[in-house]
Amino acid sequence: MSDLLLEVRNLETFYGPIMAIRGVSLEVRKGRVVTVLGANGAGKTTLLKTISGIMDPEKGKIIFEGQEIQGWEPHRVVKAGIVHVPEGREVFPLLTVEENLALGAYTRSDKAEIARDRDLVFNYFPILAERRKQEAGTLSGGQQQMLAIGRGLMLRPKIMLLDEPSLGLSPLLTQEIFAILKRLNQDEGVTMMLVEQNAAVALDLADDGYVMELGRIVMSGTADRLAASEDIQSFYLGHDTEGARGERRWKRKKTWR
Amino acid sequence: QTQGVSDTEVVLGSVNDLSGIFAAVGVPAVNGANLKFDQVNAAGGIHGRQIRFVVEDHAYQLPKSTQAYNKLINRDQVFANLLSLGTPHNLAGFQLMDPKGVFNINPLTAAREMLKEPVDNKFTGFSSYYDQTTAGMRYLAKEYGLTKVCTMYLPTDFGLEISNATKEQAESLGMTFVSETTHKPDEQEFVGAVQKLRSDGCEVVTMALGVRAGITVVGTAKQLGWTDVKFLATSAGFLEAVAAVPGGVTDGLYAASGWVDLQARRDDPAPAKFIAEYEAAFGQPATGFAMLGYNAADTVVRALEAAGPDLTQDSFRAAMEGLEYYSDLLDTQIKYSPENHQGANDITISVVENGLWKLVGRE
Amino acid sequence: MSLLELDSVTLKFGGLTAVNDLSMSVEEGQVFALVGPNGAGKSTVFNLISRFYTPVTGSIRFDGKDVLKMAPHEVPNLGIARTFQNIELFHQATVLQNLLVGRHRHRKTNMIAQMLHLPSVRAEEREHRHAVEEVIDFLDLQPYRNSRIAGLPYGVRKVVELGRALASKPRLLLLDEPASGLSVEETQNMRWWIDDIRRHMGITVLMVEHDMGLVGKVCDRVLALADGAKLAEGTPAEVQSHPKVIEAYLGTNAVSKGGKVA
Amino acid sequence: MRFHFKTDYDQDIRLFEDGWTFSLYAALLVLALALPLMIDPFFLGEATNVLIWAIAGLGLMLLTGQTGQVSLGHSAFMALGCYSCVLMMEANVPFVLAFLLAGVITGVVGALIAIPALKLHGVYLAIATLALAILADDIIVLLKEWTDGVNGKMSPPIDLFGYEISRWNNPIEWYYLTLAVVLMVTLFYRNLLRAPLGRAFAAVRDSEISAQAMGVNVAQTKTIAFGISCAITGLGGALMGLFAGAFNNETFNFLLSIQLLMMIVVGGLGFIHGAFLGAVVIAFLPQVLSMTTDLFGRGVAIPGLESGVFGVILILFILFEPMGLYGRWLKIRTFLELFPFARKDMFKRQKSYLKTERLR
Amino acid sequence: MEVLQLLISGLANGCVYGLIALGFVLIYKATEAVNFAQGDFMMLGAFVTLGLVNPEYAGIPFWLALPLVFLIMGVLGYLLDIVVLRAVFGQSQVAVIIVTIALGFVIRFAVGEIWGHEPQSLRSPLALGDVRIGELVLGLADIAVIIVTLIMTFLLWQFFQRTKMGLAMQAASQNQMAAYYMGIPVKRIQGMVWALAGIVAAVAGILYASKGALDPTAGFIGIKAFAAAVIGGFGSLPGALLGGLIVGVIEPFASRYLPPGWSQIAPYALLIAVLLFRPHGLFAQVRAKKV
Ligand SMILES: Nc1ncnc2c1ncn2[C@@H]1O[C@H](COP(=O)(O)OP(=O)(O)OP(=O)(O)O)[C@@H](O)[C@H]1O
Ligand SMILES: Nc1ncnc2c1ncn2[C@@H]1O[C@H](COP(=O)(O)OP(=O)(O)OP(=O)(O)O)[C@@H](O)[C@H]1O
Ligand SMILES: [Mg+2]
Ligand SMILES: [Mg+2]
Repeated sequence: MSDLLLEVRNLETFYGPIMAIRGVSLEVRKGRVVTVLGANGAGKTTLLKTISGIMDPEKGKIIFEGQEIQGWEPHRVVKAGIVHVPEGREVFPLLTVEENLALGAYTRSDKAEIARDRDLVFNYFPILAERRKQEAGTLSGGQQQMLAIGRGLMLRPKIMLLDEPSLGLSPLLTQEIFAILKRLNQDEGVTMMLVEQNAAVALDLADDGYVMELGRIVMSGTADRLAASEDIQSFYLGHDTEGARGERRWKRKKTWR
Repeated sequence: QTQGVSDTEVVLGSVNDLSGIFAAVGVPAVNGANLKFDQVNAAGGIHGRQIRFVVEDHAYQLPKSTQAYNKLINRDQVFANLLSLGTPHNLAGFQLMDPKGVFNINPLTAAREMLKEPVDNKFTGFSSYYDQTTAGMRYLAKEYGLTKVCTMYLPTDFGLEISNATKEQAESLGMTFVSETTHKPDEQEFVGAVQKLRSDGCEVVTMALGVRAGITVVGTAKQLGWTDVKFLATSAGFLEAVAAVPGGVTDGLYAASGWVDLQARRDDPAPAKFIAEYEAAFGQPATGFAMLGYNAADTVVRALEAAGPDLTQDSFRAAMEGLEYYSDLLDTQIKYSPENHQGANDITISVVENGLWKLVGRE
Repeated sequence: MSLLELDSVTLKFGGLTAVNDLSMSVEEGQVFALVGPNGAGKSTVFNLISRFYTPVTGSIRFDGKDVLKMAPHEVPNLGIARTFQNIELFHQATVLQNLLVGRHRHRKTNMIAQMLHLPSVRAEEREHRHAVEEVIDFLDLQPYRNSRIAGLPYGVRKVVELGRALASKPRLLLLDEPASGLSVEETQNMRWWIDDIRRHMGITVLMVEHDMGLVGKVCDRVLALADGAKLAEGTPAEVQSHPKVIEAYLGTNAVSKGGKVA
Repeated sequence: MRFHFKTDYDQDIRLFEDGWTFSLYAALLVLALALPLMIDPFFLGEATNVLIWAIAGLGLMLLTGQTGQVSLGHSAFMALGCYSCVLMMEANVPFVLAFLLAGVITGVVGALIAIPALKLHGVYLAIATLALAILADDIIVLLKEWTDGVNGKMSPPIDLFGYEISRWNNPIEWYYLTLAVVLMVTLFYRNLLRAPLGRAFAAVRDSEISAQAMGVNVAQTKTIAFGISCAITGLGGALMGLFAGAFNNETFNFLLSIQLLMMIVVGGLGFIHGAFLGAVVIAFLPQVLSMTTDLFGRGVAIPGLESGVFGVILILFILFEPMGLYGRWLKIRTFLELFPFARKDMFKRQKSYLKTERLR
Repeated sequence: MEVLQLLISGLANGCVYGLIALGFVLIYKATEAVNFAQGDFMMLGAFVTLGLVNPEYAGIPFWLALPLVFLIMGVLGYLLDIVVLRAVFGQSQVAVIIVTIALGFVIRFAVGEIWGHEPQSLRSPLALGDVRIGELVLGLADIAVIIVTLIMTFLLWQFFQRTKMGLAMQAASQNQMAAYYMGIPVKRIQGMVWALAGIVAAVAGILYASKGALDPTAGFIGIKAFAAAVIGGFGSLPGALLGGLIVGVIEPFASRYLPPGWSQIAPYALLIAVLLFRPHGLFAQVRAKKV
């Protein structure tokens, strides 16, 4: 497969003695959007952090454009074209909005292009333009999330790893964000790996999907297939909240365990 | 069995500052002593005994020094300590040494308490800071008829000795005490202090400062054009490096001390020999304190020899108290007696001229 | 008398009016939601109640007492506990220790007794522990009891924060986006928890939440905020169908984790 | 490997987790009690010195390890404890009373100083307290009526209920006296940690904002922490001065504060054990170094060698294990407990990252 | 006139503090670490210069030696980062504090070994000669200190304010992880800033040594420079300069007008007073956290 952009093979990552990723393998093809679903503590964040070099894997390979990148310093990974929009915003709190965005373009040097991209971000999120001189640490939670996403866009990546981009965003903005992601994917061909608790929107946007549980991949397939699965419907889409589970408080057993 | 003495060995100790603010004093002194002991040991020792010289570093900190004394006296079982540095440090050490009768010889402090009771086991090498300062003031008063005296000092035991001498002796010398300033070891700016002393009309300024600070003070006074004043240092500031500051910055600085400067006599035979030996052994130029260290070791060696093969505390004391000789290295007469445990009583007055200390008076 | 009353409260950051002449009241036993676009001033309202900020004008009363007269650390003593939007736990401590800090306002012994570990201290410790274990059971936190916060996933931390607030047995619970970062399943749990907190524990809840599915299910009353001012107030259904709210906040195609909303 | 099946809340509240731990510490105590029988007076003096350092270190540990405030001014409080204790003893206050009062006085003064210092964080607090330590030196000189300034004081012999204890005549009694103080302080420390106040300390360390939101009076908690910390350190200072035999303004130089901080970090920040392990290193290392140089024959005394080597060793300690000796020990213990299931690189540090501390 | 003389001398004095403080702030601004060895760095820089310039050692002409000194100190700073500080990357700041304090010990020892413990004088062209304006006197070195400090502060300030690298350094200090996410080579940048701090220390050392004698304990003035940096608001470059000037000016005035015993207290008393009213210094870099 020539259009394979990112491949993870048998990855294992530890926090000291705790094994958080237990042999994960997955593939992301060029131009596709892949979503990773999973409950709390399944290891989604750890997986993304390992790919972007923030954490060191103990075993396994990460292959990006034919190159093995596991264990690289994170800045090299970024240079190679992988950008990670982290969970929990992680903006530079004492720098202004503008400076935060400027840092997004740290690896680039084409001034005109950078300015164009910054205007694009301001166009997506007008509130950021309004607050361009405000220290990022004093923005509201949602505003910081917009800044984190905007900053990621400024890097002009080949692939974006998005960890819960809709976290703390209003319903309106969530829709807008996903519309933007869709546009980026379709018009600019940016590949994406998306971790999202809002599975409905995520599956709507994604082409392929993986489901993680306790550090392992337990299910994979095209987004449509996953969306049709009964387990996914009841655990990630909540379709049976009103129906099957209804006012029942106990949970149905997951069949993939 | 005498502590620290065996048939083949006699153990001597020193609690010194090898890394603290007085390392510039302690290090050469220890080196000098080592030089002498090495020579003696190489020549077969004294009465068949090799000298083992154990040096502990207290970095000028009191708790460390008690720790060091504890080690030397209770573990290494030294016979005597020599060249131990620092007044309070020595005083604390007396508590351990006195009960055991361990000797304290030529401590590197010119404080008068070094001969406090019980005086049996204590010997000092040269005049106290107090006497040096007094002598220096007397010289300047007599020579130039100066009367207004001031002092600059660090608030340490050393500083206090000198400032007390200045204050207490001024009147008896026909002078008046006018003003004082105090300083910290890390101070580097003295314009304010110099201005103050100048406006108070000081004619003689006694100094009890760190070496670096002393140089800066004299330089600052020159820079500000204050020339009608004499600065007076003691043996603590009586260093070649002070005289050798380029540009004649320290020209005209006086120092009262217990010996005659080494470099100024570097062509005389005894100093020349010492300078050569020291540089060969340590690769560094010999200094006045190296000479003091060597001399102290020499004193001890002479006493050990005189005490004879049967070395006990009593025989050693008797030997020390009978010691009398002229030290051509120091250019001073050294004489101990049962009544006098201070070896050299000479006080020399020197002044910096052309980068060297020149001897101008002697008491 | 309402449990919590804000009366024409205004707060400015430099030139920016974060809360603009806002009045609202929360009745005892209600679950009250504050919604609104990002940057509307919702968290700021919470921070005002916690006394981290002092309003330029207006008054805040809790159970008739003037909150503005209190220092920040005295507010919990009134019976107000809160969680934070971005999670502010004691990250070097374990879950158990975090929850025990929640009991701080119920301490009875003094420093000397604690140093000597008098029997009264031990009795008190048992009592705290008992209360905390109840919370742990309620929130299913048993597996994490002795884990350090630093090693917990985001979702669990959210629950621990709720637990810490609950451990203090408050009368009013302020929840800043309790369901953000939670999966559908966990959001459902959150719904039941909030229900129980209100029904069985008798605690009034004021929460900020963007998941309109959750808001619709657990809240009695919703206030929509925009630019620091009140946009609409009423039942969830009323607010959700308010045209201005749809325009500024919900959008036309609102989705919640549990599926489509409108 | 031991498993803990807990059936009672008291199991978490008790001093010792289980019988095994209890017997371990009991054995340690017996060893400590029997120590004078086993070693000569010189080493016993060194052991006493270690314990004194440990007391002072426990004081700073409470502040830095538990509450997260870095103080470089604790030498000033050691001085205060020492001078006040000795002055009271000279005024014929019985030793036990003078000693305890010295702790109380230091604690109260510490708490008073803490009130303005509370607004400071991190570097600012460290430097302000460092200034305090430097000032203490000058203040002792200025108060020479009481302190005898630079000449310093000789420590009076300790009169314990009519029984005289002097450092050189009865080192064994001195050792037991110090051991008793150590046990008392350690017990108080442990008790605090398992009580609401100890948790409040940790809360203030980790997040002032949410501590406040839980009803912790941050200012008061910090004041108390500072006060208790100073009191303990003051006791350590009193013992250090009495033990040294003589002390003056330079005894409690600011370098002492720095050594104290190094000690608790090398030992393991935040652990009681850390204070003891650190004390062993700080008090013994110089001795070990000077003994090793003695071993290699006298040779030429290398000036400053000791502090130079000391610096290198400290650096190696930190590089080898930033969590301190106790942190390392915990890992070794876990490894042994899990044996043979432990993985070799189980304790390989996962990459870690810092965030700014400029946000409060 | 006297007052004016005190003021001007104090300013020159303060600039030395300012220069060392600049080194502190530089490292803090880019890594949030506090380098307790900066004073000893300065002392080392001065001795390296002395070793190259003085006739009893290498005897290289002063102006030729300068670039060499900067190179040596820069490389030393960089090596230090690679060998020592990277091993504690991401660890608590206290670890860095201890490491740098210990490093100070080592530097003092090494310098004492190489150049001895006695005070020496640098043969610097700046050391000789005074400038007189009316009754006012200033050493050449004083003037050089003032000019160089102003230029350095301005350049560094501009560097952090205007350049991409400066911005990246600030970012790296605020959130190392996020800086990596932006593709900033955080560790390499920290190495560069340590190298830069080495060079700044060398400049400070040369100027310090031109003003007077030098010995291995000279690094202790780092403590006063620390006070200066804190007064200015640790982390602010203009603040470091201002703090240095304040401490520098207060000293001569205190020793001129305060009674003996009290004058030396002045800088530290001033520090405590400033912190009482502005807990985070004059140009505070600390913010309340928004929750
Ligand atoms: N710093 C850490 N130390 C130890 N264990 C950790 C650490 N961080 C995470 N873990 C463990 O790793 C596992 C995976 O965590 P991760 O944060 O990747 O989950 P997640 O899928 O992103 O969850 P969430 O949806 O809540 O964000 C969890 O079980 C957690 O306990
Ligand atoms: N300390 C501050 N300084 C300046 N502006 C601030 C500060 N705190 C908040 N703001 C501004 O006040 C406004 C309200 O912020 P707030 O955090 O209350 O929003 P919010 O409603 O909670 O939004 P979100 O849903 O995104 O969390 C925002 O525009 C924010 O940028
Ligand atoms: Mg996650
Ligand atoms: Mg908010």
